[in-house]
Amino acid sequence: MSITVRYFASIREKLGKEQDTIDSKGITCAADAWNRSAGIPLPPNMLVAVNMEYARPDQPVRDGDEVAFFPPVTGGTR
Amino acid sequence: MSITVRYFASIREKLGKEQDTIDSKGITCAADAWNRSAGIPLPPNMLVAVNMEYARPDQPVRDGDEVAFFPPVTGGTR
Amino acid sequence: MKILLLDRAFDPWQEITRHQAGQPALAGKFGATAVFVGTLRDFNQGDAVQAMTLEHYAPMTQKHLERVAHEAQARWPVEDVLLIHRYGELRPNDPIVCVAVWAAHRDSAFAACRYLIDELKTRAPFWKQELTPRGRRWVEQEKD
Amino acid sequence: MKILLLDRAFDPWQEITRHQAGQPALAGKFGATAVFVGTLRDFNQGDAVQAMTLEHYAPMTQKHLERVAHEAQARWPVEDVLLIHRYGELRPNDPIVCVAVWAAHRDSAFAACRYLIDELKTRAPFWKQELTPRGRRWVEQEKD
Repeated sequence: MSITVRYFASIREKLGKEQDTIDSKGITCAADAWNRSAGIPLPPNMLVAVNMEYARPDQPVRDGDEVAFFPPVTGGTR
Repeated sequence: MSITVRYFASIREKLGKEQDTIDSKGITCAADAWNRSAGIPLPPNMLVAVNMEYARPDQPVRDGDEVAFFPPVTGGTR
Repeated sequence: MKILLLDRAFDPWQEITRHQAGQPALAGKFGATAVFVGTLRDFNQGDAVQAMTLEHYAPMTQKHLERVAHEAQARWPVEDVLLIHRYGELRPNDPIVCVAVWAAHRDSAFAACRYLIDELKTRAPFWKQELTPRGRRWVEQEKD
Repeated sequence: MKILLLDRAFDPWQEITRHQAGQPALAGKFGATAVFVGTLRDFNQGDAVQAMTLEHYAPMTQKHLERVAHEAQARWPVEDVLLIHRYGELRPNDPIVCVAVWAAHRDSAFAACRYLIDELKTRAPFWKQELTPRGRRWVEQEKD
Protein backbone atom coordinates (compact mmCIF):
# COMPACT_ATOMS: atom_id res chain seq x y z
CA MET A 1 0.00 0.00 0.00
CA SER A 2 2.72 2.46 -0.97
CA ILE A 3 3.75 4.99 -3.61
CA THR A 4 7.36 5.63 -4.66
CA VAL A 5 8.38 9.28 -4.95
CA ARG A 6 11.57 10.26 -6.79
CA TYR A 7 13.42 13.56 -7.05
CA PHE A 8 16.06 14.62 -9.57
CA ALA A 9 18.69 17.29 -10.05
CA SER A 10 18.35 20.53 -8.06
CA ILE A 11 15.17 19.49 -6.24
CA ARG A 12 16.86 16.24 -5.17
CA GLU A 13 19.68 18.32 -3.70
CA LYS A 14 17.34 20.86 -2.13
CA LEU A 15 15.23 18.22 -0.39
CA GLY A 16 18.26 16.10 0.43
CA LYS A 17 16.65 12.90 -0.83
CA GLU A 18 16.33 11.12 -4.11
CA GLN A 19 13.67 8.57 -3.28
CA ASP A 20 10.87 8.18 -0.77
CA THR A 21 8.24 5.55 -0.14
CA ILE A 22 4.97 6.89 1.21
CA ASP A 23 1.75 5.28 2.38
CA SER A 24 -0.78 5.50 -0.45
CA LYS A 25 -3.69 6.02 1.95
CA GLY A 26 -5.28 9.42 1.41
CA ILE A 27 -3.13 10.08 -1.73
CA THR A 28 -5.34 10.76 -4.75
CA CYS A 29 -3.07 12.74 -7.09
CA ALA A 30 0.61 13.46 -7.78
CA ALA A 31 0.48 16.74 -5.84
CA ASP A 32 -0.72 14.86 -2.74
CA ALA A 33 2.38 12.66 -2.97
CA TRP A 34 4.56 15.77 -3.17
CA ASN A 35 2.87 17.35 -0.19
CA ARG A 36 3.27 14.29 1.99
CA SER A 37 6.88 13.60 1.00
CA ALA A 38 8.51 16.98 0.31
CA GLY A 39 7.14 19.12 3.13
CA ILE A 40 7.39 22.38 1.15
CA PRO A 41 4.98 23.85 -1.42
CA LEU A 42 5.27 22.46 -4.96
CA PRO A 43 7.34 25.00 -6.95
CA PRO A 44 5.40 26.27 -9.99
CA ASN A 45 7.98 25.20 -12.60
CA MET A 46 8.39 21.65 -11.22
CA LEU A 47 7.74 18.90 -13.77
CA VAL A 48 5.84 15.78 -12.79
CA ALA A 49 5.93 12.23 -14.14
CA VAL A 50 3.71 9.34 -13.11
CA ASN A 51 5.03 5.90 -14.04
CA MET A 52 7.62 7.45 -16.36
CA GLU A 53 5.09 9.55 -18.27
CA TYR A 54 4.80 13.33 -18.05
CA ALA A 55 1.74 14.24 -16.01
CA ARG A 56 0.00 17.21 -14.39
CA PRO A 57 0.07 17.66 -10.60
CA ASP A 58 -3.64 16.73 -10.44
CA GLN A 59 -3.09 13.41 -12.24
CA PRO A 60 -4.62 10.58 -10.16
CA VAL A 61 -2.14 8.14 -8.61
CA ARG A 62 -2.68 4.89 -6.78
CA ASP A 63 -0.96 2.17 -4.83
CA GLY A 64 2.21 0.95 -6.56
CA ASP A 65 2.69 4.02 -8.74
CA GLU A 66 6.02 5.82 -9.14
CA VAL A 67 5.76 9.61 -9.02
CA ALA A 68 8.75 11.77 -9.98
CA PHE A 69 9.41 15.49 -9.58
CA PHE A 70 12.14 17.38 -11.40
CA PRO A 71 13.11 20.78 -12.79
CA PRO A 72 12.92 21.61 -16.52
CA VAL A 73 15.05 19.17 -18.50
CA THR A 74 18.32 20.16 -20.17
CA GLY A 75 19.25 17.11 -22.21
CA GLY A 76 20.60 16.94 -25.71
CA THR A 77 22.54 20.04 -26.57
CA ARG A 78 21.74 23.59 -27.47
CA MET B 1 42.47 34.54 -81.03
CA SER B 2 40.41 31.54 -79.93
CA ILE B 3 37.61 30.42 -77.64
CA THR B 4 37.47 27.01 -75.95
CA VAL B 5 34.12 25.24 -76.10
CA ARG B 6 33.40 22.28 -73.81
CA TYR B 7 30.54 19.78 -73.74
CA PHE B 8 29.49 17.44 -70.94
CA ALA B 9 27.35 14.38 -70.37
CA SER B 10 24.63 13.57 -72.90
CA ILE B 11 25.39 16.53 -75.18
CA ARG B 12 29.07 15.50 -75.26
CA GLU B 13 27.97 12.06 -76.42
CA LYS B 14 25.42 13.41 -78.88
CA LEU B 15 27.91 15.75 -80.55
CA GLY B 16 30.71 13.22 -80.30
CA LYS B 17 33.18 15.74 -78.90
CA GLU B 18 34.11 17.04 -75.49
CA GLN B 19 36.20 20.04 -76.43
CA ASP B 20 36.56 22.37 -79.38
CA THR B 21 38.71 25.41 -80.11
CA ILE B 22 37.09 27.97 -82.34
CA ASP B 23 38.24 31.23 -83.87
CA SER B 24 36.93 34.08 -81.76
CA LYS B 25 36.37 36.32 -84.79
CA GLY B 26 32.69 37.13 -85.19
CA ILE B 27 31.79 35.48 -81.87
CA THR B 28 30.07 37.94 -79.56
CA CYS B 29 28.10 35.73 -77.18
CA ALA B 30 27.95 32.16 -75.82
CA ALA B 31 25.23 31.16 -78.30
CA ASP B 32 27.49 32.22 -81.21
CA ALA B 33 30.14 29.81 -79.92
CA TRP B 34 27.55 27.02 -79.79
CA ASN B 35 26.37 27.74 -83.32
CA ARG B 36 29.87 27.70 -84.77
CA SER B 37 31.00 24.58 -82.89
CA ALA B 38 27.94 22.36 -82.48
CA GLY B 39 26.23 22.67 -85.84
CA ILE B 40 22.74 21.99 -84.48
CA PRO B 41 20.29 24.40 -82.81
CA LEU B 42 20.89 25.07 -79.12
CA PRO B 43 18.44 22.83 -77.18
CA PRO B 44 16.18 24.94 -74.93
CA ASN B 45 17.12 23.18 -71.65
CA MET B 46 20.89 23.39 -72.24
CA LEU B 47 22.85 25.10 -69.45
CA VAL B 48 25.67 27.48 -70.25
CA ALA B 49 28.78 28.47 -68.32
CA VAL B 50 31.33 31.11 -69.29
CA ASN B 51 34.67 30.81 -67.51
CA MET B 52 33.21 28.36 -64.97
CA GLU B 53 30.25 30.61 -64.06
CA TYR B 54 26.65 29.96 -65.02
CA ALA B 55 25.61 32.34 -67.82
CA ARG B 56 22.81 33.01 -70.27
CA PRO B 57 23.23 32.17 -73.96
CA ASP B 58 23.42 35.89 -74.78
CA GLN B 59 26.31 36.48 -72.36
CA PRO B 60 29.18 38.26 -74.18
CA VAL B 61 32.33 36.18 -74.70
CA ARG B 62 35.73 37.15 -75.98
CA ASP B 63 39.10 35.81 -76.98
CA GLY B 64 40.51 33.38 -74.43
CA ASP B 65 37.20 32.56 -72.76
CA GLU B 66 36.03 29.03 -71.98
CA VAL B 67 32.39 28.38 -72.81
CA ALA B 68 30.69 25.17 -71.61
CA PHE B 69 27.36 23.58 -72.52
CA PHE B 70 25.69 20.85 -70.52
CA PRO B 71 22.31 19.35 -69.58
CA PRO B 72 20.66 19.98 -66.18
CA VAL B 73 22.97 18.87 -63.37
CA THR B 74 22.31 15.81 -61.24
CA GLY B 75 24.95 15.97 -58.53
CA GLY B 76 24.58 15.36 -54.84
CA THR B 77 21.88 12.88 -54.11
CA ARG B 78 18.14 12.98 -54.06
CA MET C 1 16.59 0.93 -34.58
CA LYS C 2 19.09 1.10 -31.74
CA ILE C 3 19.12 3.18 -28.56
CA LEU C 4 22.22 3.41 -26.39
CA LEU C 5 22.50 5.14 -23.03
CA LEU C 6 26.20 5.23 -22.14
CA ASP C 7 28.08 6.23 -18.99
CA ARG C 8 31.43 6.31 -20.81
CA ALA C 9 32.89 8.43 -23.61
CA PHE C 10 31.95 7.31 -27.11
CA ASP C 11 33.05 8.11 -30.64
CA PRO C 12 29.91 8.86 -32.68
CA TRP C 13 31.60 8.14 -36.02
CA GLN C 14 32.78 4.73 -34.84
CA GLU C 15 29.34 3.95 -33.43
CA ILE C 16 27.71 4.90 -36.74
CA THR C 17 30.23 2.79 -38.65
CA ARG C 18 29.61 -0.17 -36.35
CA HIS C 19 25.83 0.20 -36.52
CA GLN C 20 25.83 0.42 -40.31
CA ALA C 21 28.14 -2.59 -40.60
CA GLY C 22 25.70 -4.53 -38.43
CA GLN C 23 22.81 -3.83 -40.82
CA PRO C 24 23.81 -5.51 -44.10
CA ALA C 25 20.19 -5.41 -45.27
CA LEU C 26 20.47 -1.62 -45.38
CA ALA C 27 23.22 -1.65 -48.03
CA GLY C 28 22.01 -0.12 -51.28
CA LYS C 29 18.59 0.76 -49.82
CA PHE C 30 19.34 4.18 -48.37
CA GLY C 31 20.36 7.24 -50.32
CA ALA C 32 20.54 9.65 -47.40
CA THR C 33 22.05 9.64 -43.92
CA ALA C 34 21.52 12.66 -41.66
CA VAL C 35 23.48 12.87 -38.43
CA PHE C 36 23.55 15.25 -35.53
CA VAL C 37 26.20 15.13 -32.82
CA GLY C 38 26.02 17.33 -29.73
CA THR C 39 29.36 17.93 -28.03
CA LEU C 40 30.26 19.51 -24.68
CA ARG C 41 31.74 22.96 -25.18
CA ASP C 42 34.32 24.42 -22.82
CA PHE C 43 32.29 27.58 -22.24
CA ASN C 44 28.65 28.39 -21.49
CA GLN C 45 26.83 31.53 -20.43
CA GLY C 46 30.10 33.42 -20.06
CA ASP C 47 31.98 30.88 -17.96
CA ALA C 48 34.62 28.27 -18.66
CA VAL C 49 33.18 24.78 -18.28
CA GLN C 50 35.67 22.30 -16.79
CA ALA C 51 33.34 19.31 -16.60
CA MET C 52 29.66 18.40 -16.67
CA THR C 53 27.57 15.81 -14.89
CA LEU C 54 24.52 14.61 -16.77
CA GLU C 55 21.91 13.14 -14.46
CA HIS C 56 18.95 11.26 -15.88
CA TYR C 57 15.88 9.27 -14.90
CA ALA C 58 17.04 6.04 -16.49
CA PRO C 59 13.83 4.03 -17.10
CA MET C 60 11.93 7.14 -18.21
CA THR C 61 14.77 8.15 -20.55
CA GLN C 62 14.79 4.73 -22.18
CA LYS C 63 11.00 4.81 -22.60
CA HIS C 64 11.05 8.34 -23.99
CA LEU C 65 13.83 7.61 -26.49
CA GLU C 66 12.09 4.46 -27.72
CA ARG C 67 8.86 6.38 -28.16
CA VAL C 68 10.37 9.28 -30.13
CA ALA C 69 12.33 6.86 -32.33
CA HIS C 70 9.09 5.02 -33.14
CA GLU C 71 7.28 8.30 -33.75
CA ALA C 72 9.98 9.42 -36.20
CA GLN C 73 9.72 6.11 -38.05
CA ALA C 74 5.93 6.48 -38.22
CA ARG C 75 6.02 10.09 -39.45
CA TRP C 76 8.74 9.78 -42.09
CA PRO C 77 9.81 6.96 -44.42
CA VAL C 78 13.12 6.18 -42.72
CA GLU C 79 15.06 2.92 -42.94
CA ASP C 80 16.86 3.03 -39.61
CA VAL C 81 17.54 5.18 -36.54
CA LEU C 82 20.45 5.21 -34.10
CA LEU C 83 20.19 7.25 -30.88
CA ILE C 84 23.06 7.51 -28.41
CA HIS C 85 23.03 9.65 -25.26
CA ARG C 86 25.73 9.97 -22.61
CA TYR C 87 25.10 10.36 -18.92
CA GLY C 88 27.40 10.72 -15.91
CA GLU C 89 30.67 12.67 -15.91
CA LEU C 90 31.68 14.43 -19.13
CA ARG C 91 34.70 16.50 -20.16
CA PRO C 92 34.76 19.32 -22.72
CA ASN C 93 34.84 18.00 -26.29
CA ASP C 94 33.06 14.79 -25.22
CA PRO C 95 30.12 13.91 -27.46
CA ILE C 96 26.85 14.12 -25.48
CA VAL C 97 24.34 12.89 -27.99
CA CYS C 98 24.29 11.34 -31.45
CA VAL C 99 21.25 11.01 -33.70
CA ALA C 100 21.65 9.18 -37.03
CA VAL C 101 18.86 8.55 -39.53
CA TRP C 102 19.05 6.45 -42.69
CA ALA C 103 16.39 7.05 -45.36
CA ALA C 104 15.84 6.73 -49.09
CA HIS C 105 15.69 10.51 -49.55
CA ARG C 106 17.25 13.49 -47.84
CA ASP C 107 14.07 15.36 -46.91
CA SER C 108 12.97 12.51 -44.66
CA ALA C 109 16.44 12.00 -43.23
CA PHE C 110 16.84 15.67 -42.27
CA ALA C 111 13.29 16.03 -40.93
CA ALA C 112 13.49 12.92 -38.75
CA CYS C 113 16.97 13.82 -37.47
CA ARG C 114 15.86 17.32 -36.52
CA TYR C 115 12.69 16.03 -34.87
CA LEU C 116 14.64 13.52 -32.80
CA ILE C 117 17.23 15.95 -31.48
CA ASP C 118 14.55 18.53 -30.68
CA GLU C 119 12.53 15.93 -28.78
CA LEU C 120 15.63 14.76 -26.89
CA LYS C 121 16.47 18.32 -26.05
CA THR C 122 13.07 19.47 -24.83
CA ARG C 123 11.48 16.32 -23.36
CA ALA C 124 14.06 13.67 -22.39
CA PRO C 125 14.62 13.67 -18.59
CA PHE C 126 18.26 14.78 -18.45
CA TRP C 127 19.74 17.49 -16.25
CA LYS C 128 23.10 19.14 -16.65
CA GLN C 129 25.32 20.24 -13.82
CA GLU C 130 28.36 22.23 -14.91
CA LEU C 131 31.63 22.61 -13.07
CA THR C 132 33.02 26.11 -13.62
CA PRO C 133 35.74 28.10 -11.81
CA ARG C 134 32.87 29.50 -9.73
CA GLY C 135 31.77 26.04 -8.62
CA ARG C 136 29.03 23.59 -9.61
CA ARG C 137 25.79 24.87 -11.06
CA TRP C 138 22.64 23.32 -12.46
CA VAL C 139 21.80 24.42 -15.99
CA GLU C 140 18.11 25.07 -15.55
CA GLN C 141 17.34 27.20 -18.54
CA GLU C 142 19.06 27.17 -21.88
CA LYS C 143 18.91 29.65 -24.66
CA ASP C 144 18.77 28.19 -28.15
CA MET D 1 37.18 24.52 -44.41
CA LYS D 2 38.12 21.60 -46.62
CA ILE D 3 36.84 20.50 -50.02
CA LEU D 4 37.71 17.12 -51.46
CA LEU D 5 36.85 15.84 -54.93
CA LEU D 6 37.68 12.14 -55.00
CA ASP D 7 37.79 9.58 -57.79
CA ARG D 8 37.96 6.67 -55.33
CA ALA D 9 35.62 5.24 -52.70
CA PHE D 10 35.75 7.02 -49.33
CA ASP D 11 34.45 6.39 -45.83
CA PRO D 12 32.66 9.57 -44.70
CA TRP D 13 32.96 8.71 -40.99
CA GLN D 14 36.70 8.18 -41.27
CA GLU D 15 37.06 11.40 -43.24
CA ILE D 16 35.12 13.32 -40.58
CA THR D 17 37.23 11.73 -37.83
CA ARG D 18 40.43 12.63 -39.66
CA HIS D 19 39.29 16.19 -40.39
CA GLN D 20 38.24 16.80 -36.79
CA ALA D 21 41.52 15.36 -35.48
CA GLY D 22 43.37 17.77 -37.75
CA GLN D 23 41.59 20.79 -36.21
CA PRO D 24 42.69 20.81 -32.56
CA ALA D 25 41.63 24.44 -32.25
CA LEU D 26 38.02 23.29 -32.75
CA ALA D 27 38.02 21.13 -29.60
CA GLY D 28 35.62 22.48 -27.00
CA LYS D 29 34.42 25.28 -29.32
CA PHE D 30 31.61 23.50 -31.14
CA GLY D 31 28.47 22.14 -29.57
CA ALA D 32 26.85 20.90 -32.75
CA THR D 33 27.91 18.85 -35.76
CA ALA D 34 25.41 18.24 -38.56
CA VAL D 35 26.30 15.75 -41.27
CA PHE D 36 24.66 14.63 -44.46
CA VAL D 37 25.89 11.65 -46.46
CA GLY D 38 24.43 10.76 -49.85
CA THR D 39 24.89 7.13 -50.88
CA LEU D 40 24.30 5.31 -54.15
CA ARG D 41 21.19 3.16 -53.97
CA ASP D 42 20.82 -0.06 -55.92
CA PHE D 43 17.54 1.03 -57.48
CA ASN D 44 16.19 4.18 -59.15
CA GLN D 45 13.07 4.98 -61.10
CA GLY D 46 11.99 1.35 -61.09
CA ASP D 47 15.25 -0.19 -62.26
CA ALA D 48 18.11 -1.98 -60.53
CA VAL D 49 21.27 0.16 -60.60
CA GLN D 50 24.44 -1.88 -61.06
CA ALA D 51 26.88 1.03 -61.22
CA MET D 52 26.99 4.77 -61.80
CA THR D 53 29.44 7.07 -63.52
CA LEU D 54 29.58 10.60 -62.17
CA GLU D 55 30.98 13.05 -64.70
CA HIS D 56 31.88 16.57 -63.64
CA TYR D 57 33.38 19.81 -64.90
CA ALA D 58 36.37 19.74 -62.56
CA PRO D 59 37.50 23.38 -62.31
CA MET D 60 33.91 24.66 -62.21
CA THR D 61 33.00 22.10 -59.53
CA GLN D 62 35.91 23.18 -57.36
CA LYS D 63 34.99 26.85 -57.79
CA HIS D 64 31.32 26.21 -57.07
CA LEU D 65 32.02 24.15 -53.94
CA GLU D 66 34.41 26.78 -52.58
CA ARG D 67 31.84 29.48 -53.18
CA VAL D 68 28.94 27.69 -51.49
CA ALA D 69 31.16 26.78 -48.53
CA HIS D 70 32.08 30.46 -48.14
CA GLU D 71 28.45 31.50 -48.52
CA ALA D 72 27.39 29.09 -45.78
CA GLN D 73 30.09 30.45 -43.49
CA ALA D 74 28.95 34.00 -44.21
CA ARG D 75 25.25 33.28 -43.63
CA TRP D 76 25.51 31.20 -40.44
CA PRO D 77 27.93 31.27 -37.51
CA VAL D 78 29.71 28.02 -38.28
CA GLU D 79 33.15 26.96 -37.08
CA ASP D 80 34.13 24.63 -39.89
CA VAL D 81 32.88 22.93 -43.06
CA LEU D 82 33.96 19.71 -44.77
CA LEU D 83 32.66 18.92 -48.28
CA ILE D 84 33.52 15.68 -50.06
CA HIS D 85 32.17 14.66 -53.47
CA ARG D 86 32.95 11.55 -55.47
CA TYR D 87 33.29 11.42 -59.23
CA GLY D 88 34.06 8.62 -61.68
CA GLU D 89 32.84 5.04 -61.31
CA LEU D 90 30.65 4.21 -58.30
CA ARG D 91 29.04 1.02 -57.02
CA PRO D 92 25.79 0.73 -55.05
CA ASN D 93 26.30 1.56 -51.37
CA ASP D 94 29.25 3.85 -52.21
CA PRO D 95 29.01 7.27 -50.55
CA ILE D 96 28.60 9.98 -53.20
CA VAL D 97 28.73 13.13 -51.13
CA CYS D 98 29.44 14.13 -47.53
CA VAL D 99 28.67 17.52 -45.98
CA ALA D 100 29.77 18.13 -42.38
CA VAL D 101 29.27 21.39 -40.48
CA TRP D 102 30.63 22.25 -37.04
CA ALA D 103 28.94 25.12 -35.16
CA ALA D 104 28.33 26.35 -31.63
CA HIS D 105 24.59 25.68 -31.90
CA ARG D 106 22.43 23.19 -33.71
CA ASP D 107 20.20 25.62 -35.62
CA SER D 108 23.20 26.97 -37.53
CA ALA D 109 24.69 23.52 -38.05
CA PHE D 110 21.47 22.10 -39.53
CA ALA D 111 20.71 25.18 -41.65
CA ALA D 112 24.20 25.35 -43.17
CA CYS D 113 24.31 21.59 -43.79
CA ARG D 114 20.95 21.66 -45.55
CA TYR D 115 21.91 24.70 -47.59
CA LEU D 116 25.14 23.07 -48.74
CA ILE D 117 23.63 19.79 -49.86
CA ASP D 118 20.80 21.60 -51.65
CA GLU D 119 23.31 23.83 -53.48
CA LEU D 120 25.45 20.82 -54.41
CA LYS D 121 22.41 19.01 -55.65
CA THR D 122 20.91 21.78 -57.76
CA ARG D 123 23.93 23.77 -58.96
CA ALA D 124 27.18 21.79 -58.88
CA PRO D 125 28.13 20.60 -62.41
CA PHE D 126 27.82 16.84 -61.95
CA TRP D 127 26.01 14.39 -64.22
CA LYS D 128 25.00 10.86 -63.39
CA GLN D 129 24.99 7.98 -65.81
CA GLU D 130 23.47 4.80 -64.43
CA LEU D 131 24.15 1.26 -65.56
CA THR D 132 20.95 -0.82 -65.35
CA PRO D 133 20.00 -4.19 -66.84
CA ARG D 134 18.54 -2.15 -69.72
CA GLY D 135 21.89 -0.46 -70.40
CA ARG D 136 23.47 2.90 -69.63
CA ARG D 137 21.28 5.95 -69.19
CA TRP D 138 21.84 9.57 -68.25
CA VAL D 139 19.85 10.74 -65.24
CA GLU D 140 18.61 14.03 -66.58
CA GLN D 141 15.76 14.80 -64.25
CA GLU D 142 15.39 13.75 -60.66
CA LYS D 143 12.38 13.80 -58.44
CA ASP D 144 13.01 14.85 -54.87
